[in-house]
Amino acid sequence: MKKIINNVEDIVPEMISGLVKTNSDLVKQIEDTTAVVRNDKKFSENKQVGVVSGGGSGHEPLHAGFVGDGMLSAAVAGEVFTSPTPDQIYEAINAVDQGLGVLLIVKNYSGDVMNFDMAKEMAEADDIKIATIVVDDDISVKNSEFTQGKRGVAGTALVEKIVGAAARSGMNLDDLAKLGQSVIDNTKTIGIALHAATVPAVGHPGFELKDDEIEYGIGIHNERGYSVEKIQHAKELAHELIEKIMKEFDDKSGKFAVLINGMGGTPLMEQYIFANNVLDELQSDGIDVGFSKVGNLVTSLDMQGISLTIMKADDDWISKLKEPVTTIGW
Amino acid sequence: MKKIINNVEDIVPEMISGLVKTNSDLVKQIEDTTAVVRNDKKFSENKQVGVVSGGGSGHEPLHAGFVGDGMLSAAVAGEVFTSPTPDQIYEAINAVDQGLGVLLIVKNYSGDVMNFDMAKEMAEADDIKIATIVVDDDISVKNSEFTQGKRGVAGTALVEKIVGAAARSGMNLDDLAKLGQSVIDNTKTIGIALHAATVPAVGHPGFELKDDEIEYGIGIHNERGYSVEKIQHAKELAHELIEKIMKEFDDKSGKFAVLINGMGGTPLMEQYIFANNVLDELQSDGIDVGFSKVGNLVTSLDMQGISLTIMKADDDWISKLKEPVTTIGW
Amino acid sequence: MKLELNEAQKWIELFVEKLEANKSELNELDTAIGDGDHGTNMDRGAKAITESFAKKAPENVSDLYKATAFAMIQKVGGASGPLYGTAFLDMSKAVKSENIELADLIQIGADGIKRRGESDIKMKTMIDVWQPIADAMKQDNFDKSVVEDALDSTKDMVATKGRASYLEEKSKGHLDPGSQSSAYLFESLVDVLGENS
Amino acid sequence: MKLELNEAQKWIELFVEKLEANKSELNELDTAIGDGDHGTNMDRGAKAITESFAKKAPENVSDLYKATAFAMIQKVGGASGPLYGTAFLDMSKAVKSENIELADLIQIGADGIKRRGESDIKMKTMIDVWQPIADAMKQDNFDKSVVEDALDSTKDMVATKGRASYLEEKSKGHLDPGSQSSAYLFESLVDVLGENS
Ligand SMILES: Nc1ncnc2c1ncn2[C@@H]1O[C@H](COP(=O)(O)OP(=O)(O)O)[C@@H](O)[C@H]1O
Ligand SMILES: Nc1ncnc2c1ncn2[C@@H]1O[C@H](COP(=O)(O)OP(=O)(O)O)[C@@H](O)[C@H]1O
Ligand SMILES: [Mg+2]
Ligand SMILES: [Mg+2]
Ligand SMILES: [Mg+2]
Ligand SMILES: [Mg+2]
Repeated sequence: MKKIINNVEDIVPEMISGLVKTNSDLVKQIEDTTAVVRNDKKFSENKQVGVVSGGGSGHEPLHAGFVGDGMLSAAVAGEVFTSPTPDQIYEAINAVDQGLGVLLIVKNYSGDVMNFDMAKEMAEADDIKIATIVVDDDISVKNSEFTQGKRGVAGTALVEKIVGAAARSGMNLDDLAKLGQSVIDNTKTIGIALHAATVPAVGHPGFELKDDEIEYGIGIHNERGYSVEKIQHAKELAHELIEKIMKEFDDKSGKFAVLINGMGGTPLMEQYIFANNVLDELQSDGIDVGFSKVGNLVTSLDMQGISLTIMKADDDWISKLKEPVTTIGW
Repeated sequence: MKKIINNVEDIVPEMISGLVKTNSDLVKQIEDTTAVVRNDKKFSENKQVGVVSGGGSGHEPLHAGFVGDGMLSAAVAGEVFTSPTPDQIYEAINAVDQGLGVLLIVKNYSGDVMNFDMAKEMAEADDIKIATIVVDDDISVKNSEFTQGKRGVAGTALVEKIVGAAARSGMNLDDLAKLGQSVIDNTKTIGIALHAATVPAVGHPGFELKDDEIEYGIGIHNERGYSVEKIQHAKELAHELIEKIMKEFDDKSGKFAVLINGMGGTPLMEQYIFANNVLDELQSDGIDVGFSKVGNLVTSLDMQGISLTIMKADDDWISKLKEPVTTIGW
Repeated sequence: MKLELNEAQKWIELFVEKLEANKSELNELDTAIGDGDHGTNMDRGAKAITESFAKKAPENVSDLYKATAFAMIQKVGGASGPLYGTAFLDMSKAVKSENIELADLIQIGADGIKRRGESDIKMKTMIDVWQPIADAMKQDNFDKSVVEDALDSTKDMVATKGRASYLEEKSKGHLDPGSQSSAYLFESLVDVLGENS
Repeated sequence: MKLELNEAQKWIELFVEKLEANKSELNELDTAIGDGDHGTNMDRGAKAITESFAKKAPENVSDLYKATAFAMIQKVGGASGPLYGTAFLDMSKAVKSENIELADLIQIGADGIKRRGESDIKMKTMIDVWQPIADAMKQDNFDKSVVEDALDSTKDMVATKGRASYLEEKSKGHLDPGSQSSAYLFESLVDVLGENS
């Protein structure tokens, strides 16, 4: 393993420290935590429902890179691929509550769900109103009562953008949670990997793929996918993912939003080529794409790969996705 | 080689097409070229000196990702690691000239210098006023009359930002060229690689490094550096690069700007850890950092590595670096 | 059967030792069917327990379990932090009643995990170690072979909770990492009880 | 000595063939001391030449060189595009004068490269093939061994122009890729002249 790091145990605090030092006009660190909170002037001037997210590290710019006016109020970073602890989440909730309550955006992993739940119990004991939405956009995993359910992956960035815009515009906590849930229900993602991520504490890639193989349906923590196949042209990859995702939507009329997300080790060049194929195919299928975005938003350390997210969105959501926002990573 | 592409020959047009489709509010493609030009409303409303850059592809978001109000007016994309041709550059010049002349920002490679020069001759034949600045910030290469001179690398992004801001504010062509040259003279970069880039048409990495080795002083086209060493902690890497760069500045008083740049395959996590070490060391050396930025700005395909750019900057340059700008990649 | 303070402390300290010694082993198990961090997570918890005991020696068994729970909750994160944390927090509360048997205490811990994780036996989680051991203790036939069997039983299960559940059928053939760390916990308990018998 | 239109066209067509056949060879040479694209660049130029000739057959030698130059300038990019382009553009202009000798024409091409590249012999560039060949032609002893020797001479040079110059001393021991493509150009010329003699 070759990585630009110091001691493995110091990765997260050093990363957060670097992020805060280079963006002190936007965010500040909450003392004794690896959580960051908005530091812009508008934050204290305009009261709104707080929006807090977080999770294991290794997915940067998610979540700390999405803190700012119009998106998240605070973000809590756990260890690499490990949910943050309840006390840190509790501190973040306290730092952003302005009396109107706090919405927690949680990705659907047992660790995150349990830790955010414990933090919620702690905050409620302080009479802070809390609502939670759980993002589970990864359709490569079956949703059944007998499993953990679907995972939360790249669609999380879109959820945070829409909910963040609504919170800025003054929406109350209950409506915000309803909006968030509705966005989640309409957001579907599948990812592929060319090369697995190397967790620093483990020191080698989470799984091995041959020189001509890719894996379909991987998660953002090296979770294996649904099949390993020979790599194909970007055009065929786009076709495979679009087909799988569009099957999930009964109603293909109206507007859609599209996110082409790099996994951390894949250059923009490949992401744009893939985006070109995706948008061409959607157009020829008569799908109306009202918003599209390309970039490394929800990564998996140094994983090489890409994910495609498609959201059925109304005009209001599209305009919320397009609203200008001042964050590090959107 | 595993890449998300179609035919190798179609990489650049498909990439530009994907970039334009997903950012049509910002940029449009110049017909029959792989050059993009501003497409925002302000472009036609506010007259200014045109600022055109370009070069080989594989360094995204440079240059097309920096087209927008306050930065570049147009960008020309050549084949991977290959200067664009004069006719494409000439088209870009034509698309942005508003009668006040056009500044060309060229990275110092023989190909780029020659092709931009031929384009300049073509445009001058049309009575368009042209000035050229050549970026050569890579101090890992000796500057001597007997070589090609230093290379243009990550500092190019800072040059484009400052010059772009000045052009927006109405500076004339001659002053803009002088400003640009002065910025270049005060900008120094060194890069390191953990893993070389794979040029798609070649199919394997440009050079091999052992599992515990890094190379100091590499360029952004797999140009070899000045030494291969065992990888060290981020803190020591930061120290080595800072020492080499700060030696180049006689006057260490006043403000400095810092860019920590990822090479394409290195995740943000590592970039922030490195940034943390860089800013700590500069602070303890008493260097006043007025602006800092972290991210993949000037990449080298899938290269794993990082570069450090330090610029001696006055207050005006710092504020130009901080000016908000609407581009894909800044 | 009940544990005195020094026995209970010995138990947790042995657990801490085993976690530290087997950090990479746990990471490897978690790499196969999870995300590769269970060893790192538990090691962080182990160090936090040691630190907590050093800072303030627990004054009674309830205190000791509470300190263990807090170390887990505040330093581990992931799934295992709240799960072990809830188990020990519930045990800390229950042990305040003078008369509770060790077997019942372990059952209370297991119930805490089930509540927090919304899970039960046969889901290929640490419950598949906690529950059989609580059962065996109630029958008074608790020894290392019980721990081993419980752990081994997770190998052929298909996971339906936790990260391994994403693998569905493919989760078969691997030990559950959380069950392995729980096995260390209960092997440590056998060691403490063995010394006494 | 002068080339008729059909001879000159044969020359460029042979060059095109060699470029296409040796694309990866040129890329490999450029990977060692450059950026790995010289074969791809020249192949793009080769295809553009073929296309241009197919679209509109050159009517005279000047036309042919001009079409070659434009294909190179418009499709190659990099360093080699403007260099070959300038050489052939200058040759296209010079050949309009009835009396120019082939040797002088090649010298004009070499001078164009020097002007555009601000370079000269012994800098480990394609000039180290063009100049010795112009010299040999003037002496009337031009054959394949001259081409081979010129190309080989670049191996031990230290580059002072082009990308290879960044390697300084380490550029030694490798053939210059642009010299290899120029060698294909002049081998093709020997083939055309040989057929005639
Ligand atoms: N819902 C649950 N109920 C009970 N145990 C669970 C549950 N989810 C996970 N576990 C246990 O936690 C272990 C994984 O812990 P760890 O790797 O530290 O957390 P994470 O999965 O967040 O990375 C699993 O091996 C399993 O034993
Ligand atoms: N200044 C120069 N003068 C003459 N020839 C040069 C000069 N710079 C480069 N070359 C030639 O160009 C060749 C490289 O061409 P190519 O790889 O296509 O372009 P690039 O270096 O832009 O990738 C070199 O091998 C050398 O022969
Ligand atoms: Mg984890
Ligand atoms: Mg090149
Ligand atoms: Mg785990
Ligand atoms: Mg080259």
